[in-house]
Amino acid sequence: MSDIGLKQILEGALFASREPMSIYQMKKLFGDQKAPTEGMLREVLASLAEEYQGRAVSLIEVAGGFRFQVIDVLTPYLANLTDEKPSRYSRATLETLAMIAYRQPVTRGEIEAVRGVAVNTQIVRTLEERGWITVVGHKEVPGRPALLATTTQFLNDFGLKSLEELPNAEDLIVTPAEDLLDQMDNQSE
Amino acid sequence: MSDIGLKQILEGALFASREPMSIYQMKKLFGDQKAPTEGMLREVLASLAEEYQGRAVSLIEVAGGFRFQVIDVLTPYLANLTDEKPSRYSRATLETLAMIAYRQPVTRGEIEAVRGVAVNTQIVRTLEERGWITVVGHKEVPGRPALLATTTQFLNDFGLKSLEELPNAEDLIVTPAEDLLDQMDNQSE
Amino acid sequence: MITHVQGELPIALIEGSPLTQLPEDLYIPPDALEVILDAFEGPLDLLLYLIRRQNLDIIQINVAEITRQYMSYIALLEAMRFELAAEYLVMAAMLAEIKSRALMPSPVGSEEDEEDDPRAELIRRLLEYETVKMSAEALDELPRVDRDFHIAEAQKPDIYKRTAPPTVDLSELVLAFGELLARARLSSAHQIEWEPLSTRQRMSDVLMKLKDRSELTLSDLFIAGEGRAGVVVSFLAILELVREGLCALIQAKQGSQIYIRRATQDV
Repeated sequence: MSDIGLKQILEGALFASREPMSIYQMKKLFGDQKAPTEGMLREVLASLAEEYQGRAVSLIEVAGGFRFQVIDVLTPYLANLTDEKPSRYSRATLETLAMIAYRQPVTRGEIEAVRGVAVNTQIVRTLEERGWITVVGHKEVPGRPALLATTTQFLNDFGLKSLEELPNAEDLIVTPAEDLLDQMDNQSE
Repeated sequence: MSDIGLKQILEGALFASREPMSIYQMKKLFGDQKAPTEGMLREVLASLAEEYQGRAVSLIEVAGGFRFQVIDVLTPYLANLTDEKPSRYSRATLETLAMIAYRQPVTRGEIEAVRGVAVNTQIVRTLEERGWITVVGHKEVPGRPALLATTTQFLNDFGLKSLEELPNAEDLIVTPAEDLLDQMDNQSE
Repeated sequence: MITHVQGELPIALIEGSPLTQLPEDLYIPPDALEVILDAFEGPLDLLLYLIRRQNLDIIQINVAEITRQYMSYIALLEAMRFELAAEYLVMAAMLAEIKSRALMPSPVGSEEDEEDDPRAELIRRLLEYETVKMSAEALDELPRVDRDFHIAEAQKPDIYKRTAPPTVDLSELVLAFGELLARARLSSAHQIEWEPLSTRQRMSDVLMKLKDRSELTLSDLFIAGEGRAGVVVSFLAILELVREGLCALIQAKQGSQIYIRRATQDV
C-alpha cells in the first residue's frame, strides 16, 4: 500500500464497481493486509466527496453503501444520447436467459456445458441489470459458483404467473438428432 | 449550456457510459443546440485528462473513442473484491484470435492452413460472442467461406487505438528462415 | 548450430504440472498420446518444439518407424481425436518425403528448384506458424479489460437509465431454448433428466428465502392454500436441493423441528 494512498484505492474501487460499495466491501479490498477501520474509511470518503465538489460526478451514500453518481443537471444532455430505438439481445443472451428460466437454479458452468460455449460475464450482467435474473445462492463446490434464477420481474415482463406457464420447449424442436438419424437410415435403404 | 460548462458535460457523459464515447456521440449530447467542433472537444478532453492526472482514474483514447478507466496499479486491490477469476483463453483460442487480428480478413480454412489443425467451431463462437471478431463478408471461392475480422470492441478491450498498435510479432522470432534452411543443409551433408 | 529462441518457450503444462518427459522425436508413446495431443496445438507446434528445444535433426528421424507407429495410433484413436491424429500423420508423410529426397542422389547438373523443395515448404510453414504462436503470446500479454484494467463508471441519473431496453417476445425465448436442446442432443450421447419446472421454481424460491434468513423451518416453506400439491412440490424441491448439495437439513433430535440451511463447506 506504500505508494498508493488509501484515498486512491477507494476512489478507483468506487468507479470500478457497478453497485454501491459497502464499508464491508471496502475492507475486502485489502485482502490479507490489515484493513483500515470504518472510521478511517469514512474520513477518507468524506474528503474524497469534497474533492469532487463542482465536478460532473458526486460521491453519495445510498442504502447499499457509497457510489459515484453523475450530477442531475446533466440529465438533459445525456437524454440526447438515448433517442435511438432499442437494440436487440444477441442469440447468446437469449439462450443464457432461456437456460436460466428453464433450468434454474443453475450455475454459469452448467449453462456453458449445455451451450458448449463460455458464457460471457457481460451477458449475465446485462440480464441482471435488466432485473430478469438474480443470484440466489452459491453452489458448494470448488469456486463456489453463483446459482442463477429468474426473478418475479421476469415473470411480470413476460406475462407469466409462474414458471410452469413457460411453454414446453421440447415440443418445438424441429429436427432432433433421432429424426436426422432416422432420415439417414431411410435414405440408405 | 449557460452555467454548465462543456468540460463538465463531457466529464459526466464519459462517466455515464461504459463504452468508449466517440466524437460523434459527444456532439450528439447537444441535441438541437449547436454542437462544439471536434477541435473544441479535443481541446477540452485534453484539459480534462490533465485534471485527472494523479487520480485513481485516467482518461484514455481507444479505437471506439474516449473513456475513463481505473489506473492499472489498482487492479490487485480490485481483484480482492471478487472470487471470480477473469476468463483465461486457451492457446488455440488465442492463436485463432491472433490469426484474425494480424491477417484479417481471413477465412477459417486459411487459419487452419497456418495452424496445421482444424479450427474448432466453439472457438470461433466464443470469440464472436465476446464481441471480438465478426464476419465481414464471404470469400468468392467454392463454399463462399466467411471472412473473419476483429471488431472495434476488440481494440477497445485490449486498449488499442488501431490495429497498427498490435505488437509486431515478426520481431519476436529470432531465427530467420534462411538459418533454419542452412541448418538442414548442413545436417544432410 | 541450432539458434535457440530467446527466453523460454512455454513448457507444456498438463493438469497444472509441467510435462517433463518429452518425446525425443516425432514418435509418441501410445500412453502419452493424449497428453501430447493436449499439450501441443498440432503437429507444427510439436515439430517446432522439437527443432527449437531438442535439436531434432529432421533428416535423422527414423521415418519408417514413426509412420508404422502413427498407423497404430489411428486404431487407438478411432473413438477419440481422429482428425488430430490424421494431422500428425500428414506431418509424418511430409517428413518421409523430405527424408527420401535427401537419401536420393540428385541428378548431376540439375539445380533443384527451390519451390519444389519440400524442406523449404516445411520451413516456410513452421516459421509462419511460429509467427502466429508468438503473436498469440504477445496478444495475451496486452493489458485486457476486466483482467488488467477496469472501466470507470458512475451511476447515471434516473431518466437517462429509463431508455427502452430491448424487448423479448416469449416465443423468442422458447425458440432459443428449443434450439439449445436440439443442439445439446446432437452433441451429447446421453440425455439428462431434469426436474419439472414447478420444482425448479420452488428450489429458487427456497434459496431466495435463505438469502435473507440463515435457516428456515419446513413449515415456512409449506404455504397454506397451495394444498397437497404445494406440499409435494416444496418437499421435492428440498430433496433436490439437498441432493445437489445446495442445502442441508438439520434436526437436533428425533421428533424436533427440522431446519433447512444453506449448505456450507463444513456441514
